[in-house]
Amino acid sequence: MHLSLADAIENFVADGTSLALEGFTHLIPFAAGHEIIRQHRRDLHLIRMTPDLVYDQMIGMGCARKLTFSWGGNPGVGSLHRLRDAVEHQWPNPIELDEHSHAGMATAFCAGASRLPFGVLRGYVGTDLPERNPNIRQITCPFTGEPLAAVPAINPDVTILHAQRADREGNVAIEGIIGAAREAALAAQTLIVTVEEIVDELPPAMNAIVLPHWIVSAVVHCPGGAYPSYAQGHYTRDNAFYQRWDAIARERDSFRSWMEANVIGARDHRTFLAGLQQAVS
Amino acid sequence: MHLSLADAIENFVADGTSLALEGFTHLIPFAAGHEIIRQHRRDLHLIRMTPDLVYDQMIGMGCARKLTFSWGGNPGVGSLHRLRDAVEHQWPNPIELDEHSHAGMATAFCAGASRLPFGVLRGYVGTDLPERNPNIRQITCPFTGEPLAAVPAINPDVTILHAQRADREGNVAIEGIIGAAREAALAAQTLIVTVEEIVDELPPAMNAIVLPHWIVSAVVHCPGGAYPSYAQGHYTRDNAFYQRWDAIARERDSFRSWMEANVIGARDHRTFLAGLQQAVS
Amino acid sequence: MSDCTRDEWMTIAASRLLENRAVCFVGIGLPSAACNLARLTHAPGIVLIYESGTIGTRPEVLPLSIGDGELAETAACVISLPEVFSYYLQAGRVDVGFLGAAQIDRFGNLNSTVIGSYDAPTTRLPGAGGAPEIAHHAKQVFVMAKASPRSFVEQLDFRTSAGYLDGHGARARAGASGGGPRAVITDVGMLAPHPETQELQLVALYADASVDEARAAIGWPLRVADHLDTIAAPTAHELNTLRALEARTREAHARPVHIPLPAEGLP
Amino acid sequence: MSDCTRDEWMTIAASRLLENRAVCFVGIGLPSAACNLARLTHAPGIVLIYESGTIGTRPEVLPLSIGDGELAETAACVISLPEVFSYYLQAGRVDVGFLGAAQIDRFGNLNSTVIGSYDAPTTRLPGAGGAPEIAHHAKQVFVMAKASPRSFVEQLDFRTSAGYLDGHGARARAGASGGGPRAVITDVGMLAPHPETQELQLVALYADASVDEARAAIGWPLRVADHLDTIAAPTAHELNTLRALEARTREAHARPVHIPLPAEGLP
Repeated sequence: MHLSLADAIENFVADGTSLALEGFTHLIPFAAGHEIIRQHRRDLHLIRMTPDLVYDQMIGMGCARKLTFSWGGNPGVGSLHRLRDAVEHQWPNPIELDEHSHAGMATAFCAGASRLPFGVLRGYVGTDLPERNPNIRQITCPFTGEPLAAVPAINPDVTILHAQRADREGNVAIEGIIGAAREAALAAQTLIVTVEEIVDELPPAMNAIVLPHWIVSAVVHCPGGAYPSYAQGHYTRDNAFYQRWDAIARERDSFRSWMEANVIGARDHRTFLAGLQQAVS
Repeated sequence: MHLSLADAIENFVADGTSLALEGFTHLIPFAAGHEIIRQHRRDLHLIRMTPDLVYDQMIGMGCARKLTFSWGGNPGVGSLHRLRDAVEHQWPNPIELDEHSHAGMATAFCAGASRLPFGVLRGYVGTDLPERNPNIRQITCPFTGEPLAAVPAINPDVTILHAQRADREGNVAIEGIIGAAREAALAAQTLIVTVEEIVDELPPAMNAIVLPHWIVSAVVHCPGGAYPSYAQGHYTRDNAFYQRWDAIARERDSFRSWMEANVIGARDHRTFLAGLQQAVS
Repeated sequence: MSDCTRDEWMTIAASRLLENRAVCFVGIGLPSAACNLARLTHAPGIVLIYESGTIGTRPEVLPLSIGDGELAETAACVISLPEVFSYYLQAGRVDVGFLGAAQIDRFGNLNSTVIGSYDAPTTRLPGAGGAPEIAHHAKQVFVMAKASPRSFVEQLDFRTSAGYLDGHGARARAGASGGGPRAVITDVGMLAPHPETQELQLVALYADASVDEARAAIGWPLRVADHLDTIAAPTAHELNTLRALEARTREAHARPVHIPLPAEGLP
Repeated sequence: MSDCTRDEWMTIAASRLLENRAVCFVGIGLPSAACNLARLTHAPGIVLIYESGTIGTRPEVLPLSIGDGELAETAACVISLPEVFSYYLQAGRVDVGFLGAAQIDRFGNLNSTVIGSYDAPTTRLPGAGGAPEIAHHAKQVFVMAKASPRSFVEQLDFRTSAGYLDGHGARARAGASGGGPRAVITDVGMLAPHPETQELQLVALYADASVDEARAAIGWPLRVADHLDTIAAPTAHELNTLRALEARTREAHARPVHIPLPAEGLP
């Protein structure tokens, strides 16, 4: 159950895996993404509502064959240049897109968590997306005859989350903005969670968000594992880093050399963070 | 927004209303049910997964025309004798049944909260319920061709909940077993919440269950309003009362005279509780 | 331990079927006692889910209802009922479901809806509750019921939840995902499906019971398995643990409950 | 207050459209500034929802992203994204949705997906996000965008979300439940749909702008409403409140962030 990050990726993430790193702005599992890059995984089917910097890095480093997503930008800043380069110029390789709206993708994750083959929404009216994505279809209400949109369930081979806490049994507690993380977790075949802290006892939970230990395949103690995203109660989002990323990722050369120096060149996440801290001071 | 219980029922619950009093074992709004009996409402379409004693009392007192439900017993004790008498002998009046499984009814509440016309589940396989309820139909997955069950959304005219706390703005906080209360609340046209306490500020909420004030039509300060059900953190379930109810409700006469003496004869919920306490001591 | 009751022996026999770390969807009554006994004896890692949304509960005393506060207070987490049914049960995350019923037929189909006709029943029962989907999705189902010809019947008055339907693979052909009733624990012995016909047959007897006693209690011509087991007598540890649990429960339920009378001046 | 920028004036003009107690689904950037300005001036009871699931937030400073911690800490509650989209937006509980886009056409349809063809775009934009369903379900939609012939176009390269489709009631016939774009706030003035054709026309100008300036910035032959309003200049209170909010925001975002380096010995 409790593994090192390197072992968790080694054991559970193979080339070709369909893989969701979830967390909506908050608790994005950057450390896990970096370890996947270090371990040189290829042909991944990446799934994430908002690809964010972590998928920009993985796509730019050639890990991805396909992307299921609903909004691919640098939040509050602008483009994801590596995603754009892959779509516009097939660099470093072509990438297949399975493109949704947030509502459609949330519905697909819910269907996945419920192990239903599809989900239903009032959505995609008057948009061109269904023309471009055969995964968006129509269904008729058997009671009212009304047409509605249907999307197929998303069931990743592996979902990776970052969370604040796990206990020694592997129960995982998440606090703050959750996005579709619960549904992505419960929809997956295998669930890996990196956490800020391993504690003897989780805080009293009543209706808090807890993933019970028996749905978790691996827990990885990985403090700082969501940086430059954030972990509510532990550290804040490094908005300045998100802004700096725009310049780093704009050109292939600057991107590659930053990744080589900071991610590939660091043996683990602690070294990655130490390197950034040194650069700042 | 803040009303007395008598005014809330007077203003929002008319004869013929479709009405859900939700709360799964926990936080059952007994005080509201009693006030509806006192105000002599008729022809209600009662909706509740587990009718419990509160609907046994309302049905026995002739308030109901129809019942949508999924399990109609006295939990851990046995039958609801008044419900049985209505179904088996049409006393005090015939009652129409719209009968589901828990999974089906939960799905219908979710569809209602989402304002979808229907919900989908893998359910009702090999059971006789669909033969008896035209509200259970089949739908075909537009991706896999697989047949699944469909149920129409439940959207009550009025939902009534009991909760631990509301603030002065009308935000409502619920802690503990929640059942389908959130979905029943969000599916309704009008939402009334009786609460144990009105507070200046709700406890810190992050991911707790909070119904924002702008979806709440009325808040009623009604301490003890869930008794003999319970309010986590305030008082426990009176299991002995549930056991005693079996004898009280078994015969029409003993039922009527208990209701006359304790519910009709009490001008409000406080008087009802005071009467019970006097009887005990 | 020959002084135990059949109810106790039944509960203990059922508890032994539960493996450590099994995820169990628990019903009130005998199943709740059996599951908690397993947790307090050989299966400390068992995960108990009550349909009220309490996941991983460890109650000190047995709950009277499926949603007693005790269940919420001792749970790893409390989730909504739609989540329990969609994200846990329907998602195939439940290893063992427990069911009871007013009637059961030879293929383990259950009736908890009506005796008599649906429209004019002689006895209206509580109804389906979680049963149809527990029967459908749990990897295996255990049924606990006292045997009598009135409850173990040739023909159900209403089929509330599916066992093996008409047997011979009918259940799988109907698309049910779980494995169906693997054991029916009664007070005369244990029944289990025949590997091919899926008809329930007698597979084990309490040490002090006989095949004739079992046959008299079952409303269809009961077949006996080629190999008939004996259900071992309760150990002292099992029986003491169960009795202590039930004593704690009786004491807790007898404790007078405070009527939450508001202070004067409040509504 | 003639020393204000057009960005400020735009934000203030948009904030004035928001009624007290309106439930707003807020996007990042200008809409977030406009909504929070409204909350801090004439609409203290406004309810702000960000799609990250933060309901009823009251941030001290403007968030950079849609999910900054500030939003969660000041929210009435934080719910999951599926709940936001199903139980709130799709359920018709949102009064006002704000949208921006790379391209808008004369019927208020929006493109935020690609410039060029979908399969071989010259510019790949971020995509739909919440826009299609905000455009569909919000009772009314406000669009904020700087006007230029490159963004206010005759023909969208891709239709990401529906305005009035081809106008003349096409939107309602397609089954969209919300009311569509009621106002487009630009830096040259405000556009609104013609009551019958639903074509966007110029309805108001900033005091220092002209119809010619507006026409030059719009890529289709812009019609002017029969009655052309003037957008009142910012009051001192509006401008001071907005500038103080933005100053607080700049200061907060400039504050160096602590890199969460674990202690030696931790992983």
